[in-house]
Amino acid sequence: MEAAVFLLFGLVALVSAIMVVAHRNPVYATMSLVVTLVATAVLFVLLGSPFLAALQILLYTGAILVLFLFVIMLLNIGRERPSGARTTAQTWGSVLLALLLAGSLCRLLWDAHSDSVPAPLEVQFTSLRGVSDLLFSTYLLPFEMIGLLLLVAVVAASWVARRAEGEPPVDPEEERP
Amino acid sequence: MQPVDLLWLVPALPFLGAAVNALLVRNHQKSLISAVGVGFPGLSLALALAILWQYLASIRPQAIEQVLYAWTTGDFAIDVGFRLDPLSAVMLFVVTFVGFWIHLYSVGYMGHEAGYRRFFSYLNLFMGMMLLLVLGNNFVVLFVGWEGVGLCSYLLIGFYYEEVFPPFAGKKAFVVNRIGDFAFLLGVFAIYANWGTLRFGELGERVLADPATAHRPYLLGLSVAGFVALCLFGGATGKSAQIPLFVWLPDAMAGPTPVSALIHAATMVTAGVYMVVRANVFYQLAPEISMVVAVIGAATAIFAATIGLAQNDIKKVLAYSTVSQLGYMFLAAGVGAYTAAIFHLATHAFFKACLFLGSGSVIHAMGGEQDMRKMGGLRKQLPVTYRTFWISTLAIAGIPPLAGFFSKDEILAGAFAYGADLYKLLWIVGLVTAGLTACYMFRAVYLTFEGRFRGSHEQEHHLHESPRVMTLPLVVLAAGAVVAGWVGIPAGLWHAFGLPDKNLLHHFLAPVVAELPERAAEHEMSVAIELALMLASVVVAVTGILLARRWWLARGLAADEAFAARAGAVRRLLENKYWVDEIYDRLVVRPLRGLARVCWKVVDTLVIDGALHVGAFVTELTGDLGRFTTTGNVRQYALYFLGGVVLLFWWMIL
Amino acid sequence: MSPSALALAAMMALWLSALLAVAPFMLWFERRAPAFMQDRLGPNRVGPLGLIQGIADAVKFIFKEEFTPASADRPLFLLAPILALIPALTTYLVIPFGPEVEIAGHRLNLVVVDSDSGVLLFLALASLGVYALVLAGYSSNNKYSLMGSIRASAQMVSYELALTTAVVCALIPAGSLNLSEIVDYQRAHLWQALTQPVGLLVFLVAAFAETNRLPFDLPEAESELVAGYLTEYGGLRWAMFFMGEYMSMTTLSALCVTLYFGGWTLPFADFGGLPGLAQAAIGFTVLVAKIFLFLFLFVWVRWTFPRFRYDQLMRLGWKALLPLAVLQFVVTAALTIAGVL
Amino acid sequence: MSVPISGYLLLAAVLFAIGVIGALTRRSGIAIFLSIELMLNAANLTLAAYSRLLGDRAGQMVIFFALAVAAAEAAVGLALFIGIYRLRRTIDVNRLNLMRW
Repeated sequence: MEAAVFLLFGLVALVSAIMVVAHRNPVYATMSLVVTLVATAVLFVLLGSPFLAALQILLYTGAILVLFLFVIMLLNIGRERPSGARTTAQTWGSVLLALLLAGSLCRLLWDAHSDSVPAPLEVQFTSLRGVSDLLFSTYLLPFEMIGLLLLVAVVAASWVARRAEGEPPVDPEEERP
Repeated sequence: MQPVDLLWLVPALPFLGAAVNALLVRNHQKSLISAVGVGFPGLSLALALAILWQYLASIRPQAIEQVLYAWTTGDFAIDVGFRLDPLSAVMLFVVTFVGFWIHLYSVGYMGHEAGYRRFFSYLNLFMGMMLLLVLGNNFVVLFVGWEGVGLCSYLLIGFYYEEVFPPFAGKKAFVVNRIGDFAFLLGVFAIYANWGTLRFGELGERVLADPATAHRPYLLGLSVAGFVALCLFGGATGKSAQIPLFVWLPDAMAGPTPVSALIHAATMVTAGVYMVVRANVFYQLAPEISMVVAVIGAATAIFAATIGLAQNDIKKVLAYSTVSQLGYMFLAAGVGAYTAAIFHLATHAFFKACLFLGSGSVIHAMGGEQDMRKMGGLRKQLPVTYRTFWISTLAIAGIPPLAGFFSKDEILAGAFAYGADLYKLLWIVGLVTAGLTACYMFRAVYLTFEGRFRGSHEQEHHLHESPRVMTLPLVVLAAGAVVAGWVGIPAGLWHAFGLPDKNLLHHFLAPVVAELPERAAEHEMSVAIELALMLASVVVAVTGILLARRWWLARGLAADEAFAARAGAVRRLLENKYWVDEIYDRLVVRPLRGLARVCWKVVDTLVIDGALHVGAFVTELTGDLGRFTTTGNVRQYALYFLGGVVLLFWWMIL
Repeated sequence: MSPSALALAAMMALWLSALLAVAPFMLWFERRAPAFMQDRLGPNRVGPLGLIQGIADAVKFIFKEEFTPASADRPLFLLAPILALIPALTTYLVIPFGPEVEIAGHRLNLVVVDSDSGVLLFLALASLGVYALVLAGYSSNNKYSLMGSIRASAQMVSYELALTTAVVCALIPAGSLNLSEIVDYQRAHLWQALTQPVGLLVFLVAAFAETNRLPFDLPEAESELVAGYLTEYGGLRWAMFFMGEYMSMTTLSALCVTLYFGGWTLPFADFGGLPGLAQAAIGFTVLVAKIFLFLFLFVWVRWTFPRFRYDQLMRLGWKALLPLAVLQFVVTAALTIAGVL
Repeated sequence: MSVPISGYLLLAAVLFAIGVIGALTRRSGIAIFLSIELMLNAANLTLAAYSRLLGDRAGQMVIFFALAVAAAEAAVGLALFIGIYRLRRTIDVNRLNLMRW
């Protein structure tokens, strides 16, 4: 049963990941990323951390990608016009390097863990209580730091994206490049 | 104030004359130019005669030294000084006397030339340099004079610089002399290295003081003295046009005739002989080198004599005759008869200068024509020139009682008496050359003055005797050619007439020659043999003359055609001067030119420029690479980043 | 003991039937209740008391023309309504409607997904609702719908904050995210509504905003932006949006009931002794009854409060609700630590 | 039949590679940003797999914090995009060469 779910959602994740990268329209890309993240969330559940799955959906798809859609709509980013230039050295270079990286990663991971058996699943691992105990004991300091980080991020984002007084609002329709 | 104290003024005057003519006088002031040009050498002659008179009268064999400025750097001391001793006295007399008369002659000869002022300033400069060479008291001053004369010969050969050949001949002369000077310098350095001094006086004493250093083995497998002697002789061959380096002299005839007379007959070319005699102590300590000198001298003599036979240009004939006579002088030096060499040098200066000036007045009359085939029958139009030419030719042929006989005979006697049988062979060569000399000289005389005129009608009409200013020097020099011989009548002849040995010149020059004990015996010779030798040389000379009369006087040019018909190959060989120039060109000039090309093409462009280009290319390359990495394109930075990650990953993992 | 697949299917079927029934009922109820409030009859022609009105409207929607704007982004345009349904159809999984009972030999926990982070799951799935609005507005290629969707999604995201904080307050006394444990806590102690009235208030207001109900239905308000992101939709697609809205109202009410009003428990009656099936039925009916009360509250509020202007709305969300929620959070935490709750 | 952990790991690696390709080849800033989020997600998946493999909840903690950081990063990043758009009217990476003298 678990294998079936893994294969299904793994495949979904892969296909949508490719869609994210391949699709010209930013909205479609974002939506396929949503699908990828949901699929990964399911995989998290399979890996015994439902709390993270929920968190991911709530945080990532619920908030961050909505922000992405907002920005896409605000800046009226149209379809990415195909540059028309032949695939430059940049593309070939990156594809090559990425494949190289992926190949070596897979080979390494396969060698290292092809036969490793996951540890027995104790309740402590999956239950929210187990996670929260650890979170508020040994990881308390990072938890507080994260709070601070998020505050800083909020301030920074609002400051950077603010419209200076007197500056006319940017009309996306205006002289689009 | 004794005249001797003004010794330094003798060379100074011609220098002054050259300066005045060069800087102060205008081209059109012809009379002023000739006044200055002839006046200053004249004053110098007068002063020289006064000095000689006082020297002969009172001082005699003792040498006088006069130092103008002593220059020392560290332990190296050179002083600008003059030295008067028997040898330089003779040379002083010859140079100033012959020089003055040639200056006078050139007033007439160069009268209508364009560079009149330039000519006289160069000529005076030359006189100054020659006197410096002759009177110098050490090798450095001698060398300064040596180079100075070389320079002036270059300037004067290339006097007609508009034409093509003279500048080339000037350059050739200068380069060949330089090669000789190089060897000369090596010799001077070796002297200083081994004996620490270059002054003639001290040198003689130091060398004789410890003969061991002289015999120490030194470079080129020779002893020290040997090496020095060879090097100095190398310089002499360059300057006095002996076998290997004589090629420049025939071409030097491109210069005006007075130049040929003064420089390429009387004075400069004899500098080599003077230098060898001055350094005779080394040659006496290195017998093998003396032998080399003798052999080269004899070889040059006969070699040049044979070429002389086939030349058609009158000046070329005289040039080869000079080379031949110089060969005689070196033969004398080689066999140890240094006084004979100087004696022949002096007599040769007189009659050869007279011959050249004679040919000058012939060319002057013929309107610049030098080819004997175009001349003939000039006896009637140029009587004075003909007579003086005749006298000088008799002198050079060695007919008693003229000068040539006594000096040449003494050389042959020296060669004969020199012991080893090789020198007997050299004596025979000398004898044959004497015959040849007589033969080609009389050929020249008969072709130019006898027979009927072969030139163009217009030339014939233009023929005239040269003005007095040119004929006077001819007469004086001809007289000199007659009288000069009596100074050195050999002892043998005196004894023959029962008179005490009155060989003035020999006794006068004796102190100059460093008498080494072991050499003393060689020169003894019975009076009978000496007389026999004299008779032999006279017989040879007369036969030469008779042959010349039978061929050229009787048949004129036909003789040459007949000779060419019968022995075409030999004729061509001689005419082309044994192709020596071509050989040199092929052996020396072409390889050097090739080397130069290699240096230029390979070393210069390829290696040096190449290195620079490579340097520039590398910098540009790195510049491009550098520029490439800072395009500001975020994605490229990301790519490099990823590349780094992958590399790090591979490095970490593998 | 993981519930058997059959039981799961049964429970899901139960919930789905309830939810699907809600939409037509609400259509009718939405007209009858305000009419009743305003002393008028409301729809009564169609069947007794107009009960069939819901079905009639449904049929009407089915036959309406499925219109798609010309340059609309067709795939996204069609995807939007579906996305609207997803949160509604999945959030009910975590809501319990009964204790652990013995039915036909199986120990059964009367909740579809008895996950110990149930509430978090609920919130996560609820947050997916935003996409429906955003895509609807973006894909219909119409300025009003774009503006409407941006406003709606901004509103939802903002109020989600307040909602989540309020929910967290409700969790603290129970000490767990598992709704069953929260209900058990409330059986043992007072209902949370009484102990955390401010939290309840914030939750309710946020709930209204989340579902874009009247005080906050600015985005599709007729007078403002025509119909907001729904402008281009018609027929069945429009109906799906509305079904989504009603269902999310229901599930939010269910959550509110479970957190603050003891879920399926009645204060004084305890049906422990009855056979499992009976307990399940009684629990479910109690839950539905409570949810019905809340739905009435929704309608009631809709017809009493005037519509907020957009800046008032946003200011309320960020400057009123959020501080209140945080205050409530602090108070509850303090009380819990003090052991009072 | 439990799925071997390496399955998850390989999947994560491939996702990561896809993310890298996306990040480096796409021209529009948003697309690059999305790819980066994808790469982040792949990393989280790997962490989850390992935490499951070792049975150590620390992995989950890291993911928790990673999510928070990703949120912060996304916020600031998008703000930057808005800023850049206001400055240069474009988000096309090829035409932005600000990171240069």
